[in-house]
Amino acid sequence: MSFRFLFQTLVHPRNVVKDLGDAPTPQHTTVALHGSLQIRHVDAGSCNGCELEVTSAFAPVYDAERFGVRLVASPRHADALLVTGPVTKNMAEPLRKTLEAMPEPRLVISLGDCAHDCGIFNGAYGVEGSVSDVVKVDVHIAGCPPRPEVIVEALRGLTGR
Amino acid sequence: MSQVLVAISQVAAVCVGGPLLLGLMRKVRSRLEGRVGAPIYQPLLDLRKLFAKQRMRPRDSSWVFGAGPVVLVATVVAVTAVSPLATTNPPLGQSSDFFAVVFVLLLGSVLLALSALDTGTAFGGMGSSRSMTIGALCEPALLVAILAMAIAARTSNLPALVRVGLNHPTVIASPARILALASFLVVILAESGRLPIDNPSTHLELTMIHEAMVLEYAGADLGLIILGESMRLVFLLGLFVNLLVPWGVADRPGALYFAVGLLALVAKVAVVGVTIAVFEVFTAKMRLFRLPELLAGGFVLALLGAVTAVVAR
Amino acid sequence: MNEVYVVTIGMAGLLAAILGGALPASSRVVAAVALTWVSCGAAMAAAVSVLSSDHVISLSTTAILPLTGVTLVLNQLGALFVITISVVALASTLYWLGYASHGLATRSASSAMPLFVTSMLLVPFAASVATFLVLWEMMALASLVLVLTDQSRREAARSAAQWYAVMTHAGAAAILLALVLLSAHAGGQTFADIETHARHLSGAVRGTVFVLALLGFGSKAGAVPLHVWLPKAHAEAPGPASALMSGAMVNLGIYGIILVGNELLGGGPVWWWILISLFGVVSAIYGALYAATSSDLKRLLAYSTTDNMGLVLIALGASGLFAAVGRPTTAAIAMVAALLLLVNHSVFKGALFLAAGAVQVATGTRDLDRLGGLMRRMPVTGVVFFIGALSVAALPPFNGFVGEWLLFQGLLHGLPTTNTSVVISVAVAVAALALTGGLTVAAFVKATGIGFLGRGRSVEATEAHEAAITMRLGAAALAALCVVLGLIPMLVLPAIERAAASAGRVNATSATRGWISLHLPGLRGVLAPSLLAGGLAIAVLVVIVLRRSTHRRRHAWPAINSVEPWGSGRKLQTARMQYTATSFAEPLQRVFDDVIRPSRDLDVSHLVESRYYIERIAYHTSNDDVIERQFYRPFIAGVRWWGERARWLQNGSVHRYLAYGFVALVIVLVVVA
Amino acid sequence: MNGATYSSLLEIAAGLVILCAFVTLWRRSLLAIVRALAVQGIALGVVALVLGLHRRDVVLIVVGCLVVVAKGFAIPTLVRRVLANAPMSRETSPLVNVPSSLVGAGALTFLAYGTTRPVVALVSTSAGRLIPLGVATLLIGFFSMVVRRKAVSQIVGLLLVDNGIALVAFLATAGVPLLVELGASLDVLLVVVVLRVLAVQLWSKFAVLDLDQLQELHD
Repeated sequence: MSFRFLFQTLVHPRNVVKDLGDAPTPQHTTVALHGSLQIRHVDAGSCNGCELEVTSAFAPVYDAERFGVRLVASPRHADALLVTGPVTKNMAEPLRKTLEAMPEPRLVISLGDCAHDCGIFNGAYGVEGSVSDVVKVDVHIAGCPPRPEVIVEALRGLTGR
Repeated sequence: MSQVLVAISQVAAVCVGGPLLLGLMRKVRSRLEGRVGAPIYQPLLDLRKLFAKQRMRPRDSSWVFGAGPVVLVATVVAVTAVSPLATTNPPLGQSSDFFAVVFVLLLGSVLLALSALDTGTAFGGMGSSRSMTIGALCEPALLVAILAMAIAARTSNLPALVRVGLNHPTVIASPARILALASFLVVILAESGRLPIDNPSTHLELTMIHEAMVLEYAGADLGLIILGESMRLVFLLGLFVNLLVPWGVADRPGALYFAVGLLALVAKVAVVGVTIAVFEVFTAKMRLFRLPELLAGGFVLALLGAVTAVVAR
Repeated sequence: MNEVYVVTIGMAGLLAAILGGALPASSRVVAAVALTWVSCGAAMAAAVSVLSSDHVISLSTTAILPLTGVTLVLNQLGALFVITISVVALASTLYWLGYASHGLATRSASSAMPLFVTSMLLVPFAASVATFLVLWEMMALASLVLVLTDQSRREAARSAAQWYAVMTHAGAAAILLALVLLSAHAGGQTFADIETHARHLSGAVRGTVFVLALLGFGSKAGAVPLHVWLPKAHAEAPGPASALMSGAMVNLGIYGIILVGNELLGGGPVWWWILISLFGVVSAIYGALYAATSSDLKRLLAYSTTDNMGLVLIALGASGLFAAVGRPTTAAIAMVAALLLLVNHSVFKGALFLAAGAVQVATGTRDLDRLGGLMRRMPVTGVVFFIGALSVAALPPFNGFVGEWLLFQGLLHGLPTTNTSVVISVAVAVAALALTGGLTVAAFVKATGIGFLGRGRSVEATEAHEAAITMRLGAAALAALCVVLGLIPMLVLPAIERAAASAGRVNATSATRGWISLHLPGLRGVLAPSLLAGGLAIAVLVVIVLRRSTHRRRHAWPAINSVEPWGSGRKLQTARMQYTATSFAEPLQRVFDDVIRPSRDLDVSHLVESRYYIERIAYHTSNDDVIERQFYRPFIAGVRWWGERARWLQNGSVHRYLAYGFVALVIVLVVVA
Repeated sequence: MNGATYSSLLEIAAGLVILCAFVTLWRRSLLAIVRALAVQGIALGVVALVLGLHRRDVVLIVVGCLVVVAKGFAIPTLVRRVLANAPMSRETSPLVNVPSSLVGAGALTFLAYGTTRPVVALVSTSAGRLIPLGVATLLIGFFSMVVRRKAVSQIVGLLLVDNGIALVAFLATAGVPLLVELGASLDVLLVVVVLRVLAVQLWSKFAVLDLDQLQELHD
């Protein structure tokens, strides 16, 4: 590793999708987030397709962190609960508990088509229902799985940046 | 009156500078990872939001849980007010003693460790146990490092320690001071939970040290903890740079000198912060049970410093 | 006036002991406590009058002890110890009023307690070898009775008492030997005689006396490796008795060392002080290490006593070293630091042991792994323990900090000397001090956090009730003193300086100066504990107001929400999932594995059908005292083996006994001839 | 070069020598240990150079340059060659664990300080006060030979001893005669070469470089 490389990366980040457009108009105005959004992610029974895209949204190319969004380790630290997948029977209670563990004001974001209507898992024996059957959903991000741009777009709608 | 202003502006600078340093270090890290990264002022936005949120406490906790964050911030504020950060003539400078400062900061850490135990969760206890273990092993290095510097300067008074460096640059270049400061830096990294001792951005509870202690805090309490920790980092780094390169610090009264001192402090701390951040990108976290090696190394560095301080006299 | 003080102390104490033994159960404790208070009051009055003036109280009579008589003199050093002891005794006996109903209202206990207090109060008065030894022995026996109080309920108490009895008598024998040797060579048994003659004795005699006294008194003070009795006896003694033992009796061990080393022998060569420092270093580290890894609340406190006495010994040794190499200023500071550490230790350790006693009464256990959540169940006791813990961890603004700061200053300013052995031993002392500090903090975070915070780990802990009002008052008084002495150490510093001056033959009366901030004249070092605390208090207030102001009234949610702790969403979360004291100490224990050498047993039993399935895992770990295990136990085993061998000598035959007598007579005759 | 600069340069260089000795105990990676050794060699040379410049002693300056070349570059390169053959270049399990050996080394430093006091009193120059650091380096070298298992660590220990002796020699006298120093360095060089040959032999025969395992040859 040369110092030239170090300097270059410090000044000009590469690989980044630079232009994601202007900040969209805030979708959710009830909560004053002031450009900062901490997310607790719960996988309620997803096929992991959505997880890949979420990871991608926070990875170097899309870098959601530059808009003030961060994934955190505890629901206590979170403003929003990001739920993926249909809610399986075993995850319904932990999902409720996670929401209860979050301080007000709090949001629930469901991500992916499964979270909305259970997708292909609809009616499967281990599935309790969609996310909105278990907790009240504020924002939904559609797609199977949603593209990282869409995820970033939706999160920017929340932070307002 | 001017002394009160000095205290207030030092506290204000550290109060704003702490989150900004955190943002700066995160920015450097993101850039080196090939990301744009959040703006440097992002931690300030986070704090503003956190302070507007609801606080939460575990059902079986006692008053200690609520006291932890408050005491943590208060201890840093108290020592910041009286320490030679921007000027060598802070309020109560006479009684701004290095040992006292360290023990006051320790009070904050202890309260935080106690409040982590007060949550009644496994993670809180784990974080508390680990951080106390590290703290117990840091303490010898820290105290002996202070002693090494104090022997050379014939006092443990902080402003005097900084002033000695200004007036006699050879003191700074002496092995005693250099070794002691190296040991001090190891302790700073360990106490503020940076790599390679602790990973501040981990999500895996079992690898956590400091983060595990604050898992239970929400809202304003969490804000206070983040603020307090970052202020402590800035305070300790500020002390470190003033002991290493005191130039720029205001050595005589006057608002202009003070302003220059403040600017110099900001610049110096920023440089050290960026260096640490760059270092962190290229370092992996150490195993918990390899830490004694690192801290014993720090202790021995400090001890060597003390020996050379005595030898050189 | 002198007689009045002394007679009041003695008579009130004696009467208290008699009434405690004679009165019916309903009134004996109250009578004993009241009279003990009279005794303490008189002692304090005497001590204050000595400390506030320059003359000493002296009294001698031949009426009590046959042949030798009784000589009592109270100088400034003794007065400091008397005050400290009476403060602890006042609080402990007040506490006893409430504690008595928990098995401490027996005739023997009610009689032994006043006797114990009175003899401790009188030991610093003793000014002749005979008087000293008699009072010393009285103190030991009375405390032994108190340790034995619980023996019917607990086997451990009996074993602790055995250890205590043996060790304290071995110690007493060493002291006896030292003092008798001294008086024989000095040609007089009053301390005044000894003092005038002792400096002309040969170095060998002085050295022998010093080492014997150091061993004897060191064992009382719990210096490693003579400490083995201390964690047993202090842990097994009932609450107020262990507070008195740890808060007051160990002080007298240090008093003895100062008495012989500094007063009677008038100081000595460098190696004496290096020896003391060495004792101190080993005790401090060893005690702190075991305190940090122990999971028995009172055993932890007892080890911490060993640790603190180690610090005092380090300070004493440093003072002697500095005096020996001609640095009177730092010598004085180190001496003041030693006495300040001692006084502070009495106060906070008294408070801690009283709180621990209350916990034991409320829950029936001292095992930290079964406690938890007591801060909510026993708020006063919890706060007392909290304050005591922060004090012993030397955190400002509590009293432990000032003593450690003074000691650091003394070492720092004394370190650069040309005498190599001094430099090395002081540097080692500093390293030990630093290591001890960190370990002590860990130990007391564990004790407070596991014992009082979080959730109760057993039914007893979750259903504990706050202690009786007198118990709370007694403990809280000492805790309050911790805060006061932490904020304004100048309240006691003048007295300590006078005592140090009388003890160390150093000009300590101006070692520190100042009212709000503590100056060290001649050296650059200032500490302003009250300003520090004031600043801290202001900062706390500001932060609290800020935190409160963040909640807007328009918010639809409450400012603070009390919820179930976050357990990663798992359904079942019990108090047993919390960290225990053992798990808390595990990392430290692993780091110091080579020193502590804990024994671990892992027993895995597999299912009969398949080795891949485990039926039961049993894990057992214990960290009993390594010195006891490695040195004392083999020694005892050896003695026992010889004992077995010697049994054939004694088979009950009268003829054989007569034969022994005859053989002995013949041998004597041969030798004489 | 004025007095203050001289003595602080000297202090730093001597401090670096002992610091490197500690680093050899601290690090496990043999490569890092050898790197520390190289730095130590350079620091030792700098000590000689500073002394030489201060006393305007040409011989000492020459010696300093030679030391830098030999101990800073030549010997470490040779040792590194030994390492190139060994895939597991880490001191995995020293006989005494790392924290304890660090503390032990600290104690040895104190011991060195204590025992050299009379010598220091005899020399009474500002250079003479640093003699304990040289003795400490020597002791640490011995210590590391005792507690370390790998053959390379043993070489390193030997070199530490040699550096310690050289440091003491530089500081205590007006400088060792050139010949003596060269002779000593050559000795060490020879040892290194022999050990290297031995190590290569060992490696090709048994595929281990762990001295403890040589005991098995005994049977």
